[in-house]
Amino acid sequence: MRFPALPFLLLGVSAAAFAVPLRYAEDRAPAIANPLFTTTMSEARLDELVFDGLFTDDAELRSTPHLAEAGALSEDRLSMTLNLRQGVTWHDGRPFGADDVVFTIKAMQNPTTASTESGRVGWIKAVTKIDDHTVRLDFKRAEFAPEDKLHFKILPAHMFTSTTVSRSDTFRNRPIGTGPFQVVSFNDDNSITMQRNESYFSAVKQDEIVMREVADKNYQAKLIIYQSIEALVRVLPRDLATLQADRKVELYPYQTNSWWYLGFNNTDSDLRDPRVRRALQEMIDIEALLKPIGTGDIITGPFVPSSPYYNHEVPAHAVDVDAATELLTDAGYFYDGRSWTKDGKPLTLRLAAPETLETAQDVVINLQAQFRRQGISIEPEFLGTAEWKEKVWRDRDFDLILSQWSFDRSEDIYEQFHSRGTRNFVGYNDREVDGLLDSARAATDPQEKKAALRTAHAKIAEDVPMVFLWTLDSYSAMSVRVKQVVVHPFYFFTWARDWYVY
Amino acid sequence: MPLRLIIGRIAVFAVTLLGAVGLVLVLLWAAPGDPIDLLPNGEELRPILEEQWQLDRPLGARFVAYFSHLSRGDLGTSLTYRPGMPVTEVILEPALRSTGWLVAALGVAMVWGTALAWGTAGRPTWNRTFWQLVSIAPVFLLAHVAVNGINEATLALVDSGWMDRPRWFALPGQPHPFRTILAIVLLAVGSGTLSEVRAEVENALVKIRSSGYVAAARARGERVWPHVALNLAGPLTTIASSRAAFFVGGLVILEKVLLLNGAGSILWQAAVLRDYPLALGITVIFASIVCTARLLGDAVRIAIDPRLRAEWNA
Amino acid sequence: MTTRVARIDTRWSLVCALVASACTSDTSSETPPPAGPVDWVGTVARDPASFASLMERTNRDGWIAFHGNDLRAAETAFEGSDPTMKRSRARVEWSLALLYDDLARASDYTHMAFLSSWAARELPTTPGIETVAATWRGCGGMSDVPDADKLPDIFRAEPTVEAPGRRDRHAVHERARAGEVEALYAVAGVPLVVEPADGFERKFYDPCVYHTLHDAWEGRAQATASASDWRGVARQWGSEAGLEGLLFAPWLTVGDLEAGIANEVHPGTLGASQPSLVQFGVGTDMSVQDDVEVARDDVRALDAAIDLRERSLIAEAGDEGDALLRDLGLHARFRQEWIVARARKAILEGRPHQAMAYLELARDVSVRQVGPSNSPSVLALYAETQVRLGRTREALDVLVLLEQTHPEVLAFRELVGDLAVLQGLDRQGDSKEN
Amino acid sequence: MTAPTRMARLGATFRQHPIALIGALWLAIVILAGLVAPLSTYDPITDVDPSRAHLSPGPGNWLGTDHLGRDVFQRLMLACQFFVMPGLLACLVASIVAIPAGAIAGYRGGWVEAALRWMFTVVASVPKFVLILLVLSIYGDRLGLLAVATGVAYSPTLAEAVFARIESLRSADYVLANRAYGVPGWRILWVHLVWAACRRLIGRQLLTLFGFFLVLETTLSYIGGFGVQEPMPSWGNMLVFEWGRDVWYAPQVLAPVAALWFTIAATAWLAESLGEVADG
Repeated sequence: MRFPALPFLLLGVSAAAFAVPLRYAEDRAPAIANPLFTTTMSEARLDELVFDGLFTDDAELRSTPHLAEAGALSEDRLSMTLNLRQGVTWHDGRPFGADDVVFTIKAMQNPTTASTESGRVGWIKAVTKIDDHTVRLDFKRAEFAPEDKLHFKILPAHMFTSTTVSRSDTFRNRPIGTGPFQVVSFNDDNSITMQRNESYFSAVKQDEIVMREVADKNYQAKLIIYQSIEALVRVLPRDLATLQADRKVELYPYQTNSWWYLGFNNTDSDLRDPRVRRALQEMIDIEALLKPIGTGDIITGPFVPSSPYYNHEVPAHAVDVDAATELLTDAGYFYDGRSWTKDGKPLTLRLAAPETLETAQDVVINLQAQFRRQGISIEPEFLGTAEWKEKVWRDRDFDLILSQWSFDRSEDIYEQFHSRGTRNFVGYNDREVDGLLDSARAATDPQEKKAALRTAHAKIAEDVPMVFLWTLDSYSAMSVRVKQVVVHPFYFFTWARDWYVY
Repeated sequence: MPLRLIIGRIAVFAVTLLGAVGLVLVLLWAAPGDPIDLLPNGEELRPILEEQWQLDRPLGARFVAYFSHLSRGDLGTSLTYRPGMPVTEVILEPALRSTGWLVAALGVAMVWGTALAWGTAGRPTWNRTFWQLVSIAPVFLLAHVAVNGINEATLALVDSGWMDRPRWFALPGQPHPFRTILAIVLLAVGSGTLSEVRAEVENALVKIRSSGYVAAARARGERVWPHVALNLAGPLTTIASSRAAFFVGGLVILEKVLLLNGAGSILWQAAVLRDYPLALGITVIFASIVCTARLLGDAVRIAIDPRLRAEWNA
Repeated sequence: MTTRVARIDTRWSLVCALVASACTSDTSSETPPPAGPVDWVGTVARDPASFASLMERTNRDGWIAFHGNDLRAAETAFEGSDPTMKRSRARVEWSLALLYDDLARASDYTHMAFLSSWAARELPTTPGIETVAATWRGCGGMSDVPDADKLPDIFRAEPTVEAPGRRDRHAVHERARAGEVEALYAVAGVPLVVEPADGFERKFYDPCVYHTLHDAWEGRAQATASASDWRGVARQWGSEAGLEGLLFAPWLTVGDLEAGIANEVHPGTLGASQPSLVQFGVGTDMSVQDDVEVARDDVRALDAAIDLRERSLIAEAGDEGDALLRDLGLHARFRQEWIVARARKAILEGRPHQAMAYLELARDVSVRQVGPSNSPSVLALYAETQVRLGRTREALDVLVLLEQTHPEVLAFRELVGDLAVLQGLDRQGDSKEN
Repeated sequence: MTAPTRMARLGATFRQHPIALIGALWLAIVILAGLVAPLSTYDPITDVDPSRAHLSPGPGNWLGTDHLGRDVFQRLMLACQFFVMPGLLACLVASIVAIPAGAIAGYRGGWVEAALRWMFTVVASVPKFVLILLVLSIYGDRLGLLAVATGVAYSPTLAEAVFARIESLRSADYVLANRAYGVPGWRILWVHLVWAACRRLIGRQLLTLFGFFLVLETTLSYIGGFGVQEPMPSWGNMLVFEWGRDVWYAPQVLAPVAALWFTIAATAWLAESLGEVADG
């Protein structure tokens, strides 16, 4: 049924009033706008504006129909028939249909594409198109509420030749989605201009959104106070007090359950030996690392302290040089007065850190000093986003990595620590933890899942596949001129269609 | 009008440009390891590169192949900066912008230098030492001090309520004509340019003012400055054309520091990402700018200088 | 030499004039707010002596603790039978009662949500859960839960197996209700039922801790004020009380207190619609739309007026008053107390989005625990609105902060944790880098 | 009156230009610091101590410490080694390449001059900074390579200067006289022409090259990606590191700016003073 023209007319008139663009600042511009290869939070936020999922979160964070109008779960809960919304078009005007859903799921599952999001469709056995607006999904296991798992973004099939999509496909800079905003241009000064999608199936108030990369961190707080930008996604810890005192800016919690870690390459380097890893952990003074960069909590495992899965019994470790010396000597290293050497070769470790991680440089310099004093030399290397995806995600070409993981409210560490996890860069492989993670995923009793993951926390902390560092306080700042702002705890822009700058 | 001299000049231009491109290609050919290994996604791009650069064929053949492409205006495709996009499409518009800024900066340097020199020709004054001290600073240091000085001053003014926030606030973040003008002025002043231009103009002025025909003009009671200005044009063009190469170097730095989207900042990105076709393309364009500046310099000098024109007509 | 010094002086005075004119120029354009009835912020600023005398008459450490939101320490400090001391102690006991009333309401809502979604997932019931449900029903937990009738039948029956600890836990509750609260605080963090399951242990916590604590503290407040209901307690801070009835309170003046006593239904919303705020540009009646922007406009209007008033008060007050105004952050404290009252009213009238908007602006995020700029009620109410809005996991971020100074919150935090896990059982987690 | 000794002539230069004296002294200090630096016990990598962050200048650290607790004065002195030694290498490379080429082109003339000058113009037509950036990108980012590349990129300027001077003196009478006496060509060229006439000119050019290399190294380190990377100190990366973490007038922030500005000014003054005496 054609959408009545009248509301659009009214909307058009009222939209004129909000011609002011909503300029939001990121620390670093997203490199790839292709949901198949989304790896960073800034890319996830951009996808939220430009693409849609079959289901999405409503104001009370419950799954609600979006591109799929209704989902009928079969009797044996092993398959589901989805009726897709009618009259939806892509940004280039082409109609949205079942082919797009089928293409997206197949592309994510295609091993040669090696999509970083393949983990999110691992539970779908098969996807078949019934007709232009109906799709049937078959599951590997009985699913209680599959719509909770159908929030991944749908791509336009007509923009790709096959389900084998290359990472450097030009789609990365000219994304076509069905979302509330369409990308107008990837500008040269690392900013991205987005206009409202006029044919979106629900009202979009804001006319234009611009993503700016804030190059100058020193003035980041002042920029939003003086309205050079309307929104700052991640406020630097040192600017929290300034922004809170200002009446023209309001702060919203945006923790995203993120924690920093120093990952060891557990497979093919000196760090294969757990004694060496444990020795390195004993050498690091985490408080001294955290002090220059901000306020936060030191952690002992793969969860943030507020998480129900955090095991508070695991003791935070203190610097213990003697233990480190003993461990390294056991592992066959010899200290020659200046550095630890093994069969003549001094222990030198290559540390990869992402350029995009704010204040990573301070931590790396600090860490390098601590290790150098203990006789281990570190060669740091700051990698751009594209290089990071190659070296760390694909080739695992590093000894140490310093990075930060952010989790949504499920805090699902399966991908990071299960031997079959797609994000297990460090190459951690422990049968017992695999069992715990599998039982946590299959758990039907919340306390069972809590107990399993708390045990996993303790076991992982003991194996030291990585040194768990800290979680920082993280808030986003919004100018008072942006109205109706409700921030999604992970994807930030889920309800951005209701926001408008006045 | 003897065609010989004009063709001579154009021949020199062409041969020099040819030499520059050859130099750059030799650089790539003589690289110890295989440059493709240095690329992060080297394996993936090897087929494209093999075909495009004929890496396996000898230098001469590669030279001819690159030149045949160049003559057709095809500089190859970008590898890592904008993968798959033809180089010409990536750099055409930014190169025009950069050339515009370059010419503007040259103009500012010439006018400012002449103005400073005009007043104090020959006499050592504090003014000269001051400008020498300011101008001596390298371009990036001037930009660092200027940008942060302006930001801090604006911040103080806006904080104290004397003025409200200018649109360009927080250089270099927000794009605004003011940021471009600042870059042009810094390029005209920095790395000793302004004081050197002033020194050269002063030497020329001293020579002209003490020359015979100016004394004669003064004797006839005519106004002196038209003569001086006319005679100054020759040396000015020499100074300008000799400085072009130096300005391009400064421009690359300023575009990177002040986030201007010209060919210079793309060259820097291409160098960091090891996007060789793009870097080569931009280098060729910059070399042609320098050679054109030199050609124009010669042409203008010949046209203005009566003696040379006479020799030309003979 | 003198000429140079003279010149410096003239220049300095010129700068002063410029600065002064720059300051006053923008205030003179708006008329200074009318000097309304005497409010406690104005009183302390204009007449620091009254503040000092209150300190001597009662107990300085008590007020310092009360300002720092360390309510238990303040309550013990204000011991004694002097009327002013008793009125001060009643203030503290009142705040404690309100805090545990918030926690009780939040805990009840969470229990209802937990038991409903447990049943919705057709999970087998265990003796532990049945004990918790029965205990919860026992202490009137379902009274303030709106859709209490929809509690699944499986949780209406008495537990088949009698949990061992339940009986002596009941005794502790009785003693606490009689006034001896220490025992209950000690046992609040101990699980009510620990039930072994295959490979792990189920722990369920006492659902009635906060109800009892609320009753205990309300009883004490009424005993101290020798009144029979909350209005009686509040009335004694009215005209016959001095500064102790108003200091650090959500109501600005005695008039506002009396208006609140007359109009408000719940003690926690005293001050939400106080008349003297009209001059601040904030209406007395709250909007009925559950809309975030409305709440924010309210707070922004108050902020604008507070900034204006702070400047004029600083100009008026002497050095000592000025120091008190700034060091104790009196305006900020009043702002927070008032927003808490409004947020509580929004929750009670079923407008969680509005409440969340209020509370987001009440919190001081640069301080990471309860203190002068973060009252425990702000964090408790914020957690409650998060749970009501389905942001169960995010509520834990706030409860962890509250628990640093209030260990008894552990029971509620574990319950919210269980609910978050239960709601997320079917979800597939997403994780991204930095 | 006997010909004034070389020291006397040098004294005259400095009396005429007092600033040049200051410049020379400062340059001497910087070069000394650069040469001595590798021997110093200060290890920039292990000097991090966050508990001593933001100390104001005091006995322990003359210019205070940055926000990671590293001593700013020590790092400032250590940074000299990253442009002094490579700078001198660049001067050496430029001298080896440019002086013979310029001299021979100037002296021999004919097709040799045309060929050599064509090469100078070709290299000069690719802007120095662009050429160096390309070399770093293709061959890898090492300081030694940067020095050699700078030397080669700068040689056309030096060669052109030497060529112009020698070509103008090619037919001077004392040269013809020497030739008439049967003095061998190479001796005339090297002793009479290059050493006698051009040594001050070459000195001035090499000083300018040294200043150019300092600018180049600090620019690359300032922008990052190439040049000296943290935690090794360079006047360029020290500028960026502390900016914004301290008030702009703090010594930790201003020290690298002042050091860089003054050193470049020193090279310029010295070069200028050398120039005037010879040409005057």
